[in-house]
Amino acid sequence: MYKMQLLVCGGTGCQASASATIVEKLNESLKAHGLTEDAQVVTTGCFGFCEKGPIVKVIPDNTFYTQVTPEDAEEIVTEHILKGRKVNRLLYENPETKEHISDSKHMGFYQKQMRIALRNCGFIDPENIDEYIARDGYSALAQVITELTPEQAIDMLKQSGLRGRGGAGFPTGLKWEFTRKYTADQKYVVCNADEGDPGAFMDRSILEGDPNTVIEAMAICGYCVGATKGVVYIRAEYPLAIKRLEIAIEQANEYGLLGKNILGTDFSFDLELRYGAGAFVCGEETGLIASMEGGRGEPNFKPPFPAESGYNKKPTCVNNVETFANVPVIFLKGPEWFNTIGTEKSKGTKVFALAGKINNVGLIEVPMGITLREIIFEIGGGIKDGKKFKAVQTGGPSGGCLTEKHLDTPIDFDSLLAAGSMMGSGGMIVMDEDDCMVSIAKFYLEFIVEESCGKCTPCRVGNKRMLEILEKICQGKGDMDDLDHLRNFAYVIRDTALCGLGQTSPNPVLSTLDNFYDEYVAHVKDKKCEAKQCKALATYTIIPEACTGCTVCARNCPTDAITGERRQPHFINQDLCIRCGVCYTKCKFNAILVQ
Amino acid sequence: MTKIKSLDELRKKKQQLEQNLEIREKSDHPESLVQIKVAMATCGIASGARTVMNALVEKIRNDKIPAVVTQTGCMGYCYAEPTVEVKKPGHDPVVFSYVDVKKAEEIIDKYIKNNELLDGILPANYQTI
Amino acid sequence: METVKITIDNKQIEIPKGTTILQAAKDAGITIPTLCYMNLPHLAREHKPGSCRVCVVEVKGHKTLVPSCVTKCTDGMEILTHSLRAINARRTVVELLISDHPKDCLICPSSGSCELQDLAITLGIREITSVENAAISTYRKDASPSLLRDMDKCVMCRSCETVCNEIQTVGALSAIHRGFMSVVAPAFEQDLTDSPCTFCGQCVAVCPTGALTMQDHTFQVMRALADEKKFVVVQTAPAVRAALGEEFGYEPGTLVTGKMVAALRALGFDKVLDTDFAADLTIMEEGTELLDRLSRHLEGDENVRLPILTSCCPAWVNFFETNYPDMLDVPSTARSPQQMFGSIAKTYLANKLGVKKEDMVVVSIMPCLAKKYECQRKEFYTDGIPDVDYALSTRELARLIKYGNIDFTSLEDENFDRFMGESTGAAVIFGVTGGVIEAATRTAYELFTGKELENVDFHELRGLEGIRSATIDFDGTPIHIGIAHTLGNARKLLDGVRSGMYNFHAIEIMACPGGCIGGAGQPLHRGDSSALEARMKAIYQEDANKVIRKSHENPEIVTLYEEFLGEPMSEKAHELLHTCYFCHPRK
Amino acid sequence: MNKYELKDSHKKTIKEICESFGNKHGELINILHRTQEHFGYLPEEIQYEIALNLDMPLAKIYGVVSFYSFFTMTPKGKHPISICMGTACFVRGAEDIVQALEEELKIKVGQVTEDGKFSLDCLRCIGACGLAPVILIGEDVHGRLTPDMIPGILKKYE
Repeated sequence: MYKMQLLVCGGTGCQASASATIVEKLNESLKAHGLTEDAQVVTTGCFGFCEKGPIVKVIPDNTFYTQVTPEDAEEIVTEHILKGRKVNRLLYENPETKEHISDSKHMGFYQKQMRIALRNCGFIDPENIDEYIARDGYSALAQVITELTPEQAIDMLKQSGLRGRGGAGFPTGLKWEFTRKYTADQKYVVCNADEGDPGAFMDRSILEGDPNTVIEAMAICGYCVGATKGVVYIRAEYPLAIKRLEIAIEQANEYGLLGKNILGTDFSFDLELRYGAGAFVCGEETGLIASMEGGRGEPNFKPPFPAESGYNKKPTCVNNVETFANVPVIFLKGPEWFNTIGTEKSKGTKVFALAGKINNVGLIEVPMGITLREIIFEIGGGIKDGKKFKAVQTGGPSGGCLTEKHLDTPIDFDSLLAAGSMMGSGGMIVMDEDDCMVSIAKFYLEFIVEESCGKCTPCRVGNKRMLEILEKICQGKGDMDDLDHLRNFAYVIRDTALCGLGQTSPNPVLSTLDNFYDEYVAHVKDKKCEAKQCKALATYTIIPEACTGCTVCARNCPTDAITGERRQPHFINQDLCIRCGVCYTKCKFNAILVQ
Repeated sequence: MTKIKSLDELRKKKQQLEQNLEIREKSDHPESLVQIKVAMATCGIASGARTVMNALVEKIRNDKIPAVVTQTGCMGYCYAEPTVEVKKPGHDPVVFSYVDVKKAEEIIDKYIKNNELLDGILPANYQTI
Repeated sequence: METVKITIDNKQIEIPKGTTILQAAKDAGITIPTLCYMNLPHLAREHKPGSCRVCVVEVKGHKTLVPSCVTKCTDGMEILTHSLRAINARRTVVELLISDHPKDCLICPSSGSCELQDLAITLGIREITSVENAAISTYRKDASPSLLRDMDKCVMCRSCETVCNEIQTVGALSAIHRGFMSVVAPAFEQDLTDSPCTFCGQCVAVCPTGALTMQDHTFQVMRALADEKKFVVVQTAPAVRAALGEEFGYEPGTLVTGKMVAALRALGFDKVLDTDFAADLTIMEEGTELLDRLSRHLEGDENVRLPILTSCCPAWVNFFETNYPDMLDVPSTARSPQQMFGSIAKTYLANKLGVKKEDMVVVSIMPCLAKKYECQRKEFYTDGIPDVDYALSTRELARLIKYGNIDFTSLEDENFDRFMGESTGAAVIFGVTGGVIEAATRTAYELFTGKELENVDFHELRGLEGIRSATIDFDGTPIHIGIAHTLGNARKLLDGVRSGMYNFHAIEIMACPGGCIGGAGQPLHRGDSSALEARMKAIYQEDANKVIRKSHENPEIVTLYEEFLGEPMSEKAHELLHTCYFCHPRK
Repeated sequence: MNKYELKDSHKKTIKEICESFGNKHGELINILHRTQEHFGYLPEEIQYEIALNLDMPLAKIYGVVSFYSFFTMTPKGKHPISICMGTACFVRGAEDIVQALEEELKIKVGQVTEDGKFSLDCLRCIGACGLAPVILIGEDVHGRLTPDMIPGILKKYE
């Protein structure tokens, strides 16, 4: 019986910062001090607060250590475990009051959060099904298959108001009902874990931190829709999530929570894994199914929807990881409970991957209806380095950039859509005054062009043409007609692309055109990039007072645009300058001015 | 691992397994629990605080007391070690001195369960955070 | 039948449930332009990836436009096919396609028969919105003996991929790469020659643009004609005469044999002869081989392999060399009529006419693109000289006639030259699926039974069904015959034979839908199956019109054996009229 | 005759991999994953061998290989470097890191150094956004990078 436990974050972010070594060192130290009977080290899933990782949490006094290094392990053991003294320097420091905060509950990052999908992440050992069972794991499945008919269960889900967390927010209960409606000798439940938005990692964290909840939910789904087979389609780039999922499936099989006649009922359910291979478009359900069948992951026209004809042309119910993670709780606590959380049309919580120019980068789960301001300034701790907030991009390549004026909009599926963005899978990238919105739009288009499957004309060619126009604008060669062309292409792509990803692909351009039109005009008319991101639009000049005449810039200039006598202020010939920025990086005296 | 064959078996399994997670569950909402702190600095350990703590943890589990046992640094009552601080929800903390295994059990039976005070209470002279 | 009511361009119509918007519009007399959509009713295959987005229309209540080729009408649907929104989208989509397309229409082989060009005209596109030096996706060019691939012109309709994989099951082509660079190509963008391509050319027949075209040999033929030292002989395949007229505005199924001969003569060919003659010769050899194997089989010879497979179709020969290397001894060793013609022309005929073999040029007019490849196979060279020099397609002949400023429609009918211009009805039907085996049956029956065949029309062997079988009574001996057209059906049949599911004595296989009448060198019918049916009818009509309808009764054939070859399957015949097959498995 | 020649032992490995997935066409992507794991990359001759085993067109296999960015037909360096190009990394300066790596290694993204030590690729978010910008060298994650840190990091792998 352990009196204390040390929870060490084993998410990808923290593992990258040697959390495995920390576990090792903690164990060594406990052993050295004869404390192995008293304290236990547990590797858990992601705590979410990736900015301050690696995280070590000491239980039962709830001490939250941040940015722990392997060298700190000994001190944590000798001071905290042995002597009961908290290691102050490892505690989180409130950026404003500079106070050390020991309990994560009192940290701004966690205060506004509400964890449903992430309820077990950072709390249990994801490689041990027992810990999941101890937290009421598989009780929902047991209850559903022994006490409810599939119809009753689907009704409960419908009442809860749960909507798909993968992008468009389709009501999950309805989706299950559709799949149930079709009769077939075989049906499938598919978990979409091909998280592809750049800057989104919530599904990965759930699978790494609480794989059993997804397994349980898939089995519930299987019972409800009449499927006996489930497939998790997961990115091959997520080795840790794959490993933990494999362990969880094996353990669930051993306990008979998967497999034949689960808990002595007639219900049987098997689960297998399929690996993605690096194609964003496989996040679209028909593309995902094409890929599962071993082919090119090209989306197909709907209808027929997967609910009617999906994997192997059989009725297939596809939900994403986060959606599934909500399901067991809904059955445990009841749809009414779930209904009380969130807004009128968007119930429950949403996980966001908060990243970009923000102080507290990490994974957060908040009730629907929270405002962007609360997320960015309270949970996120505001903009990094005291800079000015400029925009926040939600929904990844399918979403848009929102501005200051949207900060107080309560976030839910519909309000984000109305604001010209979308929930998407939950990436949330914060940008500051140094970010050029034209470049951001270009960044997303580059991604789309790279990831377009090439099946339909508008996405294949249209996005390429839009990207070329944006490149031209960033080169300072754009004209006002280009802005009209951009808009027309964007509207036509939205109107005619084959799949959901294609139809939403112009959103980053459209939303920046809407919200940052002046910035586009500045690029086109004044040939200026306020954020100084577009190198071709910058002018480099030498500040005569600061120049020492060391000649380093002149020697490194690739076009011999810089002239000047030794020990005399130099001069840049703007006609020859190609704006490569070499002089700026080479100058040791800050004498190059970029405008 | 053996198969779980029914809902009942799952429930039983859960009860068995719960204990291991108990301290984590409790630490999640400590304000509603009795908080017992054992002073575990060098002097405390030297005078047997570790045995006392073990006894407390054991008894709390056996008697299913909604309490959490944590260790803390030196409370400053070095003369009276081992010392144990008990804070019941809604009460001021009380510090017991010269706690041994027997006294530890009494603290639980008398103070925590029945609100009876025991000998050897030290005046609480500071506020803990 | 369940119906739904819809409103399309303000017209209310009632249509069967499950009808697509495109079909409903067609029924209502509204044309919606399409590009990637391809209907092949004769193959019961509708290719509709719904990917080009040219056919998008506005449907009330829909967030986006919908592709009319794949969207089914639902009750109460209100559709606007030509709203400003739909027209703008359609124009923009076509503009985008053209922006990623070479602009060399003036000299493109598909100019005038290009669907993208037609769309640009229909939609009145005058300008392409794109930046200066906008990228055009470019790919490795490939020139095989039969086909040219210039995938810069690919619009990703992927009809060729469907035909190559699903209809023909050849599997030479697949969509590769992704996004802007995606294209249809063989593995690793290798040459078709290194791929399992059979050169059937059906991909060319369905390509809407100039991405997949045929090798053009018209210029070489014109040069040969202009060379006074050359003696240029031309042979025309049976299926050509039933389709050539379409290139000059005749209805499909119009027989233009006489005009064709006249045109060829006007073009300056020294002898205008008939591949049909060689078809009769083929029956003599192949029929004898069939009888030989059959009799040995009936006598209980274990070593004889049956069924015997026809070998006239060069794409089919390629197909089994690639896919059935274990069955190379099954097909007949008889060469195809084109090659039999070539070898007889450059030996017997050259000798007879007193023309030096080196000076003789044999040109064939074929409904086929694989024939271009066939005549370049090394086995069909004698002393470094090809037996057949150039194989032109029906379409190329039509162009040649146009280049020569010959008014085809006003030509008087003329007859083939002799020798090698006489043919029978049995030879004519080589042009349709089932024809070769019917022709062989007519001769084999008489040779086998020694009785005269009264009724030469074997209707049980005719038709357009993909796989057919029939049992012919050879005077008490039942002969089981299998027929397949398209290589996909050939594969099914062959797999069935290999697994022992089928038990045939003889099998005829043609690679193209409908047989040679549907060859890739024929006038393009763009999925209009009525054209195929009409051509088929014409072929059987020509057969019925012939006085002699059995190959062995062709007087020229009789003479050829008497004067030159001796017996069918004689040593001489073997040298000139038979071949062997090579194993080259490819994936 | 055949332009694709493979060692018998390699042929056997591929055969075993294909068989372990029941030679099913639907398992192609899993088969390619396993094969690439084993050989490091998927050159023409390996794809050909898979085509033979599965009895499916080589063009289709190449169509799949060329569709997914995870599959590669060229061998990677001894230390494959992947630069995360997720949005979080992008806004925190991933482009400068790419430039620094390209300059330092004298290769472009998608290439391998002459001595075969390093190869350079971009990939989508690896989910270590808290450490942005991030690169992966082999299995090691290096985060919170600035361009001037690159030479020092590379030195560790020399």
